[in-house]
Amino acid sequence: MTIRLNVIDLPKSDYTGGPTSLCAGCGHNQISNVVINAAWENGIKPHQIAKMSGIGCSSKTPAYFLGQAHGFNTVHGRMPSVSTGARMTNTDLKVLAVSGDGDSASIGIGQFIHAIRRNVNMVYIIENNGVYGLTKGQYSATVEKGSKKKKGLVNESQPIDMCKLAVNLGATFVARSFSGAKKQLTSLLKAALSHDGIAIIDVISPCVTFANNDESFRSYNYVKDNDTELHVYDYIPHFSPVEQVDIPAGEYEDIEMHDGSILRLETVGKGHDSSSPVAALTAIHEAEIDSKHVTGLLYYNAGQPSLSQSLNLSDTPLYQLSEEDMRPDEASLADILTNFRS
Amino acid sequence: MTIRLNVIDLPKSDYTGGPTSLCAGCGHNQISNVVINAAWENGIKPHQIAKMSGIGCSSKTPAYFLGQAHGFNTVHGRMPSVSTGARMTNTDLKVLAVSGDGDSASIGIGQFIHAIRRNVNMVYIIENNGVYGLTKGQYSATVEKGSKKKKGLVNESQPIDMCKLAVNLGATFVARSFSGAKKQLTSLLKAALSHDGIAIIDVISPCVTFANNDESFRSYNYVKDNDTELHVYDYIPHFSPVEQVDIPAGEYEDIEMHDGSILRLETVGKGHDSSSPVAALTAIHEAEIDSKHVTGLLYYNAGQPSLSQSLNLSDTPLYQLSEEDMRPDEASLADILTNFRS
Amino acid sequence: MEPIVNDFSISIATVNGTGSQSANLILLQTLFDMGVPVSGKNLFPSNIAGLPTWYILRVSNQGYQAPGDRVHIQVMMNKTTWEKDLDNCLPGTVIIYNTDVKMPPPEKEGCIIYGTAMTKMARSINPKLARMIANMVYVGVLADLLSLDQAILEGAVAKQFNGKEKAISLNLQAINMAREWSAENIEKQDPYTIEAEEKDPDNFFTNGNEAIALGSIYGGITMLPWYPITPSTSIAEGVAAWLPKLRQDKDGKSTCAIIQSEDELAAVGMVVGAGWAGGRAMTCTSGPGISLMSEFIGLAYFAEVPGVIWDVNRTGPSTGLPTRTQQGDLSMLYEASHGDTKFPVLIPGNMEECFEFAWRAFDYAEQLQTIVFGFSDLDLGMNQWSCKDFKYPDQPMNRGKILRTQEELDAIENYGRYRDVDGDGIPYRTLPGSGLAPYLTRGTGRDEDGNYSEDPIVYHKNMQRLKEKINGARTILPQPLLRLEKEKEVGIVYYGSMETTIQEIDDQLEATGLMVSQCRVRALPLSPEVEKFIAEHETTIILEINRDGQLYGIIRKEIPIELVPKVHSVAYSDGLPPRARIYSDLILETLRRCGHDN
Amino acid sequence: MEPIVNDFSISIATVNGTGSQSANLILLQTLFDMGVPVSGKNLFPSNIAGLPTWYILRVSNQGYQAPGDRVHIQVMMNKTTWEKDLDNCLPGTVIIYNTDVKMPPPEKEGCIIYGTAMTKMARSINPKLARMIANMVYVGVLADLLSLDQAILEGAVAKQFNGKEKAISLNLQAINMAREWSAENIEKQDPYTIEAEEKDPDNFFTNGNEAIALGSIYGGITMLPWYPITPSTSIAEGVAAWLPKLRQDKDGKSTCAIIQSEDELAAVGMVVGAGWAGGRAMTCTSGPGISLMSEFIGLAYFAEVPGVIWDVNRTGPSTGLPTRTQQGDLSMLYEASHGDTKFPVLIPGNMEECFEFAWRAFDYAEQLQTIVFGFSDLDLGMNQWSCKDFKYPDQPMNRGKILRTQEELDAIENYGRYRDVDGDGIPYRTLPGSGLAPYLTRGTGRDEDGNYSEDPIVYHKNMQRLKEKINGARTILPQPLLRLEKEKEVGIVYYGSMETTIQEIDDQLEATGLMVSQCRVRALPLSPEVEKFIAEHETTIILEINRDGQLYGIIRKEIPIELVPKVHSVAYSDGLPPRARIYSDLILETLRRCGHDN
Ligand SMILES: Cc1ncc(C[n+]2csc(CCOP(=O)(O)OP(=O)(O)O)c2C)c(N)n1
Ligand SMILES: Cc1ncc(C[n+]2csc(CCOP(=O)(O)OP(=O)(O)O)c2C)c(N)n1
Ligand code: SF4
Ligand code: SF4
Ligand SMILES: [Mg+2]
Ligand SMILES: [Mg+2]
Repeated sequence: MTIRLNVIDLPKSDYTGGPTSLCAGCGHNQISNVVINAAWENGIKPHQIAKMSGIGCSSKTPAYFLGQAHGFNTVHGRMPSVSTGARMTNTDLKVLAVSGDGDSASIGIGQFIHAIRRNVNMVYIIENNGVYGLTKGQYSATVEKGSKKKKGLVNESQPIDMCKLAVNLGATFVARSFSGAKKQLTSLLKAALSHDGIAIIDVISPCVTFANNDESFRSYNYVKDNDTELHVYDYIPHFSPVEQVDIPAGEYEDIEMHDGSILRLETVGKGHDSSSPVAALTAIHEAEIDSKHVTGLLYYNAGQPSLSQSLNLSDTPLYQLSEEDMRPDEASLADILTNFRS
Repeated sequence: MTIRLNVIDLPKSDYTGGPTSLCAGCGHNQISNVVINAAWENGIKPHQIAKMSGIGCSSKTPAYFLGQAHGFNTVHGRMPSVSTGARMTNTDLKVLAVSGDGDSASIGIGQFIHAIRRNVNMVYIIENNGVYGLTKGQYSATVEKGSKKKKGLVNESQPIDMCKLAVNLGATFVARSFSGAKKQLTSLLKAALSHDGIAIIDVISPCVTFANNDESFRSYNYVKDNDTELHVYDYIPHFSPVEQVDIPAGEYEDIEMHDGSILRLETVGKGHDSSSPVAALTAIHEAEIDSKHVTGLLYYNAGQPSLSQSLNLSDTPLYQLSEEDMRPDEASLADILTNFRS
Repeated sequence: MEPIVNDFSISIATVNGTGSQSANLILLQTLFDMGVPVSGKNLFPSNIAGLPTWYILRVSNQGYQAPGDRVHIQVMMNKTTWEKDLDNCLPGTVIIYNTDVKMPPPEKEGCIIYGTAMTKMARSINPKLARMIANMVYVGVLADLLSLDQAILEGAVAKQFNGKEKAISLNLQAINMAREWSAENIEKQDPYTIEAEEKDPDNFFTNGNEAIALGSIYGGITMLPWYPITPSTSIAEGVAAWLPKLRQDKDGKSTCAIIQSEDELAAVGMVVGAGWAGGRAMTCTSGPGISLMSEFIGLAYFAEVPGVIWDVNRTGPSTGLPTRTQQGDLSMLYEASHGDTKFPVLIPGNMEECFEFAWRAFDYAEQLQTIVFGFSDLDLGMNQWSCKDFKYPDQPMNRGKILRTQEELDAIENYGRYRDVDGDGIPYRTLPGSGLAPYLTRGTGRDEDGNYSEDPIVYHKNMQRLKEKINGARTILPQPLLRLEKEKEVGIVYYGSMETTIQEIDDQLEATGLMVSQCRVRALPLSPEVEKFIAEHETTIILEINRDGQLYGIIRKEIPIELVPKVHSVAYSDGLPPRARIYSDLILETLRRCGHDN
Repeated sequence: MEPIVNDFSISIATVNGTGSQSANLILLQTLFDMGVPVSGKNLFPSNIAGLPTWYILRVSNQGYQAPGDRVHIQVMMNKTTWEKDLDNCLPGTVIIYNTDVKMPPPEKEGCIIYGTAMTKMARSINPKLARMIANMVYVGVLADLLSLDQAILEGAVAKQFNGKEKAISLNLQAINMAREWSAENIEKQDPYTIEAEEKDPDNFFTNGNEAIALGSIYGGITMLPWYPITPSTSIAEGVAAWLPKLRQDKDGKSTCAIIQSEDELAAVGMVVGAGWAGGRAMTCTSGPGISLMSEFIGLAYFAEVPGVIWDVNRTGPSTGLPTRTQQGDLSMLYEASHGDTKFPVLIPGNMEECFEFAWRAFDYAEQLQTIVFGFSDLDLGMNQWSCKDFKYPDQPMNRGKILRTQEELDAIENYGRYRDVDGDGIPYRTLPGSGLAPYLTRGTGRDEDGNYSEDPIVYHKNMQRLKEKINGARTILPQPLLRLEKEKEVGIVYYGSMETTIQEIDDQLEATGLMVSQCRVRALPLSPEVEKFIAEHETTIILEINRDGQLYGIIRKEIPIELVPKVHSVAYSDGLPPRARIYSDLILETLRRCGHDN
């Protein structure tokens, strides 16, 4: 058997990570696989990547890909600042960050916004499932209005569309995809990994365990047709991940989710002008009206300086500076003191 | 001399506050006067208002208006949550909140966003000067890209347009005005005070002390033509507040600021459809391209439930509940225990 | 072979998310309903499904509730921990294992080993749900081996599945099949057995979080802003679940506002806003949340705003072991935020107190006009505990010094928002919306009338008053519970969830001839009773579940200097609920070290 | 009348934002350049312009730097504090006032009163800038009355206005006009005068924040994320100002990244990220910022990431008095965040140490792989202090146990990210991007190899190692400075900005016949030397500028039990810099109370 190698002669096995401890069927696992693929296909040296995350099921995934890369599973909602610090210190790093919708749209929305403002050099994947998976299924701020949990109140608040927000704030690369759209997601991620600046990828990634809406305009209650009574509180059924989909540009398709709800995905058309924020916002807006989710590269703005450029940082990554570069010489201090004394 | 009274027979003096301790000429002082006016003209009982603020020069202003109202000068950037707690507890209160651009666009952007999502019943005034006044003039996140301080780095980050953000998040009342536009601001504030839900008013409010840009696409350096050398670090010159302006709908005007820079203000036209988010965003967008600031009621969405409605709170304000309403009776506990024991 | 009746521990090693928790709770409930003193500890991982979890059932004639020092019956269901579970079995342990797990059958010198094809048996009942039903098989096997009462067991199943017919019958089918199979196929070689005892009809099972949720409701909570975090989440979810039944007004509208906030800063901010406006607000969180709330907590201290925060402690620091227990946040709570601060902390040690302190917390907060912490932990909060009663509040609400009318205001001579007119350090306050003596609340310096001030004397005086105010709470808050021995040689001061283990520790010490008195601290700042207790005893050990001896630190700092040489720290934490032997050994060692037994 | 030479205090009451700070600094600089021992304290309000501010100039033959116990010359410029300022004048005080202030001319029994039409005089020079220039008038009057050296005064003006001709000439014009006017019109009736002394050519003025900024740069800082907050802001602004000169590489590119972050959580997050990636990162803040950073600080403790945080303490709690000084954050820093934690805290007491500890902080942080706090305060940080030297680092950088190559990695037997291979509790680490022994850094439990673990034994062992690691710092960090008396009766332990007042306190005590030894603590955790000092003395007072005696609390908790009866707390804080008399009185009272003088 021959082993396929990528452009830098590494087998894909050099890009894998530890075994997942997420629920079987979780969308996040599909995304981990795409990360492995994209990094391998892009021929990035795995150790050149820094895997960053916050806290949540999604944020656990850096343990499951790129085992040869260092990673940092930080605190809830504050991964962007840690990524900023790491990337400015080592400008050779490729920062690949993973977050959840709880992590990024609630507690972390400030850092999300300001990372965008600064155009931090990083790929920022939001594994968006509309719930807090790890704390067992509370609504997140991206869940659609009117959603109703089996137990609990109806969500009455406006959802936050992370792509819309990113485009509005002038993010330089904004895309949306779906965990089951392996091909699309891989190519988006590959592009993002080549972008120098912030690349936001909002990935719809179903939580098969807690995202069972009873009443929602786009789902019917699968539980009714199943062994509802058997669904005891600590029994987590195994689901197969959602089938892979590949929707041609400009088309849309209905995807049946684990709970029987229907997700309508559309891919931006060939004519979509990804250099125009207005086009991006219009596409999102129109999809919203049709209860669709538009996917693909929604907005791309190449010309902006990234944060490391704005800061005009030394070509030698700061962590590699020699002591001479870091500590001005003795004469310089003497100079200063002379000045102080005069 | 006769004293003019408002509809509830109160003189305007019942709406004033303590003497200001802000710099002479500060835009924030003009806003305080508008608050006094608007509340008086609306005939609101002054004590019915709760004055809320964060930290900053702007956030000090609740001390300078409505001295008969309770107020809360909270912590930096987190006023919205305190307002939420207070308003849900006393649904008779009119919450009038004042914040700065540092307070709301940086440290407080998360609370700003989530207050909007929830449609908290409050008027939220941002006294926007592009700088951190109280800490002596660092840039805030609303300052335009390319601004350069006399001392310090060029701002390379994207500015955050608080109105754009608010419209995008579905805020139910979004307006922009200018501290010198007394008439416009008064009428906007009066409308906001009557709105049940969140009313965002972003007010351009010049900091006469620290907003002296050396190089900026829209200002020239007044200091050059003045006694630059006399501007010692702790000498704060007195400026007269910017002249009052009143720009008819659909027109624009150039306002000369204290530092000689020019601010081009436009008022939304009569034809502006304030029920359309797209119209609001387009107006902002177009003004941006022309380096103008569009003012007026940009967006208004009346139909949305406010937070206190969504929560379906008791008609009796919670702080007035009787002990019987707050503490279920003994029988109910006995019931529960019986159930537990069975 | 002499039977060992009602005095052993069962450890059940499974995988989380497989439904094993239901099986374990059925066993727990069955034993409980048979009148057998039993406790259960769930040692679960920080993920949703697929990782190792253990459940420890302790059956104890003496009423011990801690996990015992050793396991007598080990149920092995989990492939990943298979070898480790086997390693941990001491000679004499009964091993019950699932022969369908693809691992070598357990072999261990001196152990009694029973194998059952649990998955196959489950599959024969329902192939799709075999993974879940396999757990019922060990229930059935244990039912047979331990002679559990079949009728009671069936009742427990019905209770667990809350009357859902289909679930009940399916699971019972598995249990019965397994029980029969065991009876026919397993030859009992071990001495462990259960005998029913007289059941106290008042006893029931609950957990600390549920008790706190209910207590808060009976305490008149009017606002609950919260942010999910293990192990506190079920307090908020508990309140949410009870509200419709308990706290709707005659129009069907709610008398309590619940908001899932965007983070902990917003949650505590809402508490502060609500408290300021005259409401009874509470939030619940764990260590990381308290850290984030610190700035706001300082504001409430200084601006004197009432509010309640429950910290259900998990293992820190940082994210730590989020699904494990510890008493590691105590010192942080007591002195939360920057600058000089001190906060009342209520420390319940059982279910009854969780309920009681939850309602009282609002009284204390309003009375003292400050944040009052409730301090619980994962062990108390999320495990099931036997409990006798929640006592209905025996006092009307204490709303503190709120002036609601002009008359009340006028009655106070020389009123000022921050003036100490009563000499107890506690000023009067008025509420927004009232128009009564309006003032601007702030976290900056202000004088006695509430006006902005940077005057040094004003500042100093205000800070001294705040100190006195909190000091005054020493006799107001729940007083320690003392159990005194005649000897007065050694005293043990402890708190919180250690209550569940203290009896066993005491017995172990007594077995060495040592009679110790006990003092359970139930609040900070410390009651003068604690000082008295220490003074009365030759040596006092401060016993706690953390690394640094946090209460010990507080005691050493606060008790009179001359008493300090009498106190010693025993602190230990590994994330698990306390096990008696670890602590009794450490106590004995400490006593030896400080020369007590000379 | 006997002249009083070089030994008195001047208080100048003005309004902030009027330019008075320039006038005051000119006076300070003039006195300094005349070789007169002088110090200046700026007591300013928390706003930008228009509120009362006082400047205290202390001229002291003994070199005392604290504000004295009384004011000898009071300059009155501020209408709002007019009466209060007058009230505070004790008999004998010289009052210099602006007759143009619309207030009744000051009258006070026993005071010597000189009036000048300051605003009018200023207006005659430049009507537009009269408000500012009026301040120069009191400079001129004082120059005349105190016989300041004109040439030196002119030099000070030039220095203050940084060579800007127009400003220099305008202000000098005002000063000279006033000086002449005073010479002609004021008949000197008071004894106060200045005589030039030999000036030490090495002496210069600086402030703690500038010293820290420079020290950080010489310490090799590579990242400074920060959020503005008084009184720490000028550290960041200082670093930013020096970087272009000191830290550009040959291509003119920066070797340090500065980011004004969106808040303190982001600032500390960037520090953690940078430290993790192998950089030397620092942030600076004050109490509220530390509160907000707490969660992240715990992460750095547990994940063992180096970083430096300077807390320039202002008066807490909450927003407190943001422009006043205090030592109120010490205990919070030492045990920041939830769970069991402990952090090294560096506590400079003068300018030289601000510089030194700022560069050393990075060495300690990388060596110990943790957050290291620098603890300063507004007094040290923002007032001007006389200083002799910043000593260039005498040691190469200590980058700690970083493994940068495969060879280094291979050389370590049994490497694991969190394995204590050297027995000092400090493990080795590898950096992201290196591909060497990659691991996922986390704030959750992990084993010695860095793999996720919830194992109780692993957790316990790791926490014990962390404790030992920080304990090990006791002898690594700056050791206390001792000044021992022969008597060994009373010792005083103090720290930080109290250094500027201790000599005066000491002299006041000595005047009562009490000879006290001194021990200045310069770091936490405490050095064993502190214990030794306490053991050697009969009684030790812990002296600090806060309410609760925070270092006292730490000492009481940590020193051997038998020493505890020897230590007593003297803690006092009112927002102002310490004044010797307050503390010496409290010390004497405390000694009396504890029976020392029996
Ligand atoms: C400061 C803090 N607050 C709360 C938590 C508890 N917590 C853990 S994960 C999580 C939410 C995760 O949701 P999301 O980011 O959407 O990730 P998912 O699990 O859905 O992938 C929360 C609230 C925490 N770890 N830290
Ligand atoms: C937690 C915290 N961080 C920092 C500060 C210091 N601080 C006070 S005001 C302010 C900025 C105010 O700017 P803005 O909101 O724009 O108000 P302005 O003064 O410009 O009106 C800052 C950073 C603080 N008070 N609290
Ligand atoms: S709980 Fe949901 S998000 Fe978390 S691992 Fe399971 S399926 Fe995925
Ligand atoms: S500093 Fe600026 S914002 Fe603050 S009071 Fe002065 S002019 Fe207004
Ligand atoms: Mg999620
Ligand atoms: Mg501002």
